[in-house]
Amino acid sequence: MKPELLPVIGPARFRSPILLASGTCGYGLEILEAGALEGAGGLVTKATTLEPREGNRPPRIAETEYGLLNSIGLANPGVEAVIEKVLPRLEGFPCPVIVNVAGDTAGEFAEVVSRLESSGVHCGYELNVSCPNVENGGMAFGVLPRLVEEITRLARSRTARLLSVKLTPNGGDILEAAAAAEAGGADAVTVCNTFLGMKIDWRTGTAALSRGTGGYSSPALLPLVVARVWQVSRRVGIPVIASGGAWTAEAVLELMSAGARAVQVGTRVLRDPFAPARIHAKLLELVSE
Amino acid sequence: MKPELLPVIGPARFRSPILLASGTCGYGLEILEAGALEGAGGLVTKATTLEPREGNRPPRIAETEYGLLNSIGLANPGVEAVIEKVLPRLEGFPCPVIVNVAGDTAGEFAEVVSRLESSGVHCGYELNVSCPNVENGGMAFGVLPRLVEEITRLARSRTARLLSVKLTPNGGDILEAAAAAEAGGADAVTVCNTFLGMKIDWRTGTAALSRGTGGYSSPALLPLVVARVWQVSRRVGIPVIASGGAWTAEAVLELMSAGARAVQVGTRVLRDPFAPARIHAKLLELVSE
Amino acid sequence: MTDCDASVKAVEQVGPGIFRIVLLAPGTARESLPGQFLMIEASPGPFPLLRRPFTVSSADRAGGTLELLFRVTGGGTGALSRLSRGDSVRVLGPLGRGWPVSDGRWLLVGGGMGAAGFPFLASRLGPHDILLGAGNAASLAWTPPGALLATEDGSAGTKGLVTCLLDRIDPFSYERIAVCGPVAMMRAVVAALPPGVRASTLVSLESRMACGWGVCGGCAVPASGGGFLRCCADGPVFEASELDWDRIEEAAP
Amino acid sequence: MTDCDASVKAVEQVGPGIFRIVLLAPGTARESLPGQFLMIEASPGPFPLLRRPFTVSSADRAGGTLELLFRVTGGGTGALSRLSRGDSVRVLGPLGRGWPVSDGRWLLVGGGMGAAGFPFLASRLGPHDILLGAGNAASLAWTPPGALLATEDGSAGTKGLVTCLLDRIDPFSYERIAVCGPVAMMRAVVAALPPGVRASTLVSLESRMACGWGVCGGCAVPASGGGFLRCCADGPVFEASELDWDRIEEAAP
Ligand SMILES: Cc1cc2nc3c(=O)[nH]c(=O)nc-3n(C[C@H](O)[C@H](O)[C@H](O)COP(=O)(O)OP(=O)(O)OC[C@H]3O[C@@H](n4cnc5c(N)ncnc54)[C@H](O)[C@@H]3O)c2cc1C
Ligand SMILES: Cc1cc2nc3c(=O)[nH]c(=O)nc-3n(C[C@H](O)[C@H](O)[C@H](O)COP(=O)(O)OP(=O)(O)OC[C@H]3O[C@@H](n4cnc5c(N)ncnc54)[C@H](O)[C@@H]3O)c2cc1C
Ligand SMILES: Cc1cc2nc3c(=O)[nH]c(=O)nc-3n(C[C@H](O)[C@H](O)[C@H](O)COP(=O)(O)O)c2cc1C
Ligand SMILES: Cc1cc2nc3c(=O)[nH]c(=O)nc-3n(C[C@H](O)[C@H](O)[C@H](O)COP(=O)(O)O)c2cc1C
Ligand code: FES
Ligand code: FES
Repeated sequence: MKPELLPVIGPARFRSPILLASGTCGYGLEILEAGALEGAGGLVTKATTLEPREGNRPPRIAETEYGLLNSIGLANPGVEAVIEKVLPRLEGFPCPVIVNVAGDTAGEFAEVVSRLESSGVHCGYELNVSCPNVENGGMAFGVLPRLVEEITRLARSRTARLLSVKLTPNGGDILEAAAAAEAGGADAVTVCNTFLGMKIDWRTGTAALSRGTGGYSSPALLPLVVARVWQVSRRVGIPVIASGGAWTAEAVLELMSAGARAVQVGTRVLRDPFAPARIHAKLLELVSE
Repeated sequence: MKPELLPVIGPARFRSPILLASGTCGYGLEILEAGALEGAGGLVTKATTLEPREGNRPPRIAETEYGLLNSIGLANPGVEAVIEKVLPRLEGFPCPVIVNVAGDTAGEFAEVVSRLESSGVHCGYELNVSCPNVENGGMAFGVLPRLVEEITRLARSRTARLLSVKLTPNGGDILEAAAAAEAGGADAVTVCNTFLGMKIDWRTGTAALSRGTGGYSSPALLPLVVARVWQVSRRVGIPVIASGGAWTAEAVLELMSAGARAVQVGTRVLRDPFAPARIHAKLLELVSE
Repeated sequence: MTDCDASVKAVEQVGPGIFRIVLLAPGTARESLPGQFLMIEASPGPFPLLRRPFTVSSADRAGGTLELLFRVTGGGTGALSRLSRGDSVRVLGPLGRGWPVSDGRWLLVGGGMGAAGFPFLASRLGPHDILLGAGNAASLAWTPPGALLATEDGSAGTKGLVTCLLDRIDPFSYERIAVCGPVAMMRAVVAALPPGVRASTLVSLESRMACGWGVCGGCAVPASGGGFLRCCADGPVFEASELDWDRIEEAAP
Repeated sequence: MTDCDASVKAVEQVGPGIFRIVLLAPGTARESLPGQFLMIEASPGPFPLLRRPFTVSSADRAGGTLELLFRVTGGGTGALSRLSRGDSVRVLGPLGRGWPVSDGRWLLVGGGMGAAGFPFLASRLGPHDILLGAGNAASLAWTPPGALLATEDGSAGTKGLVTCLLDRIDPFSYERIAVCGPVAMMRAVVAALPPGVRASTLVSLESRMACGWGVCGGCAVPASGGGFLRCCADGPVFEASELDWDRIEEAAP
């Protein structure tokens, strides 16, 4: 396999197939300041909602023996603050920026997209219909193809920029959801968000996270994501962006050979902000062998 | 938490909360011969179908960095051979035996149960509506609550023995499926079967398993199963049997504190047939601390 | 923020389950300020998945070394305690907002491992007094001359909690009061201080951290005005008044 | 089938990437028969998840030791090659159906690491001849006196594949012909033998194994009558005629 190293997805072109996953690189400011954007083809921001959100009560993260549970709960300053205070600071950002968008209703997704159109800084949107860590919306949307299509269609009507829909592996039929996103006019689907998980202290019976369950990520989940990317990319005609379990250059290549046009790296970057450069260098080495 | 160490599920009583999972202990003959049943509260046989099945083409297993993919495909000698040749050899088995049952139609499940009633050796049935490795039936059933209920109801009408329905984590709503099993008259639900997974060699683009995808198991999946056991046990009134990710006594206790009445150990037993005794001893030590 | 391969110069046990590790990391040593912390990779393999946060206990700019004091509480700290001279570990840092070092008189109040960062802070301060508490004498990982001590079992200094030492100082005589230790201890100290003094009180918090560099929102601590602050990037040193003490819970698992 | 903690007596490199390991495991050594195999835990941690299968290369009942010959091809064999004297590994076995040792004359045909089990088999046989093939001289892990050799590069014995040595023996002079090596090699050997001889030909197969003790169905190999046999429990030694050679593929990943 000769993977495409400068992927084009919808109207967007990326510097490499490695994208920084939503929620694991904030809005890019810290990683820019650290000079850690080498190797990153693009960046997906933290979820942005219409109103500011505080996020969930702590504890929001819990480490397990082989992975990480998070329950951040879409904490973000709200779309207006993002437009006024954040995006202007990303002017001239070294790689394309995709804004991850969440909402409680289809209308809210569209409204956030609509308002963000006033900024010229970002290249597109990732609709997060799959957050496992909120009461309303979130992954409840992602499991209903009809709703996925509606959310996508409404958002599509507001923008010509890259539009990807981030799907959930936690219920429903991810193939139907992907087809619905395609029908709604998405340029791509992101496969997938974190897996619903939980940690309990058996001695006390208490959950490690404040909300009980959270989103689980781990390099050990790679085979689950490979399977879903493979199935979805055979089902829909639009490109698939993989997200989940990509810890190494080999994992990125495996996800690409499963059908992904680009691969997001999330949890790995939390541990090692300079990982994108290392993974990218290794990837170039492997494909030129 | 003080876990119940001699669990009763429906009409069956187990010697310990640790059950050997279907497909990872055959029909119990090898493990009996090895004298490795100490600590095991009960045993679930390999899936049994109406007709003999060859199973899938090799390769049927593929190891990944952090787990195991399998695609056995319900290979079994068929219900008649099980009744005539296998079950008689299990007479006086040191722990209760549950027969795992699979089929292509609701009627087939019931027919297998019906025929097995002629044997007095086993204590009950686990309806496998969740196998990720077959074309028809399998997990396609498990995602449709209406079908889960029908399969359960039909099987229920043929037996008064323990009836558990083994659910899939790979699509649909596992809570709805559990509720459907309860409505159909199940004594318990087993949460859950393996997760759909895949391994691809990126250099050649070929899948490691003959059918492409398979069922993935790994101790790293424990948090996913804890979450599902926790949710399901809050949704239904019947006991939950956990299956997945139980590698250690601590994992068994975590699954019990999430709500499981008993916990199956699968992949761990493949690697270490004497694991049940070790896990059970450690479990007793931990709970008596 | 830099990420470097630090070479282990020494690991030694200094108390019950308490270790001191010395790392050669010249760039990080040069940049570090008192109260800042490092994210250390406990093992080169993928598990444990996250790095572990540790306060800089002292930094020798000239020698290029950093010292950490830590207690073994699980797998990550256990792995660090088993390192030996010549091994290398990845170190991300320095991270966070440290103590706002100033010339006036400071009071340092430490409980248990909470005192781990005080040697560094004290070395950069002018006049200061120190109150330290721990379970017993052996668990006082740092006992500088002149410090007032309290132990729960009375094996060193006054028998009791560190709060009982507050009677022995004049809280109004300090420009800043720096408190670090378990949440319950910090809450008790803050509550015991007269309202006028609370304004100048600083605390250093711990919270479960995934990234340590401000991007994940995992380390949220409740702010007094409602909402949350990030322990890693807005802290770990906070004005006591920035925090909502009723909603702060122990971060340790 | 027993599971024991075997103590490593020696690990030595005997060829390019080829190692010999000696394990002290008296019970297992006593029970093992030629052609049987062991499932070895490559690492005490959970990963790699599965044990690794290895043919018993020789068993010393009196000394209680077992020998394995293996080539490093990945993480599991790599970990084994890094063990040293005094380490311990878990060993499950002996497993499977071995060679039906008998008194008549045998021919042993081995390719590459396929010869790993032949020292043990040869030690229990009466009269026998041996044909061995490998890529080059160094990769012939076992070269007993009298064996006919073939190497692809000609660095030892005849230049070519092991099949070219078949001309030099009389296939009708053996009670049994035992073949072990890569599937392509075994297929070629079986095909090259006259039909009458095939009936007495045995092969030892490799297949990916999860359990190794007959319960998972993971190691299925195609049977000549249709359907599958379990490599671990019905084999790994099979009559060549039991297998459907057209459907057998290389087990190695
Ligand atoms: C800013 C900061 C500075 C710290 N400085 C020191 C120090 O100088 N000396 C010292 O001994 N300890 C310090 N700690 C606590 C130290 O990080 C934990 O003891 C360590 O992470 C435990 O890891 P473990 O694998 O041994 O324990 P485990 O209990 O196995 O860890 C499980 C998970 O919980 C997290 N965790 C456990 N305890 C804590 C804790 N107290 N705070 C935050 N996360 C925790 C771990 O990071 C890990 O993700 C500091 C914590 C923070 C946030
Ligand atoms: C019955 C039997 C006897 C064997 N005897 C020997 C022997 O004496 N000497 C020797 O060098 N090798 C022998 N092998 C092959 C040996 O088991 C593999 O080389 C080893 O499992 C590779 O593990 P790894 O982690 O190094 O490689 P990896 O490639 O990382 O292994 C990945 C997965 O594939 C499996 N696998 C890889 N290669 C093989 C293979 N050839 N056969 C079966 N599974 C494989 C592994 O077990 C593992 O599950 C035997 C195999 C079988 C089935
Ligand atoms: C701490 C954390 C926060 C996350 N926040 C978001 C988010 O706001 N929006 C979103 O779509 N995904 C979010 N995710 C999911 C990641 O973008 C990514 O899809 C997931 O972690 C799987 O990739 P990984 O295995 O590389 O981490 C978050 C993940 C983590 C670990
Ligand atoms: C090799 C293999 C074969 C399996 N076969 C079956 C089966 O026939 N029927 C079934 O219901 N589950 C089957 N399973 C699933 C297990 O019973 C169990 O639910 C799963 O492996 C999760 O548990 P674990 O993590 O402890 O392995 C199989 C699993 C493995 C690994
Ligand atoms: S730990 Fe990630 S923001 Fe603080
Ligand atoms: S490897 Fe499990 S049956 Fe052969």
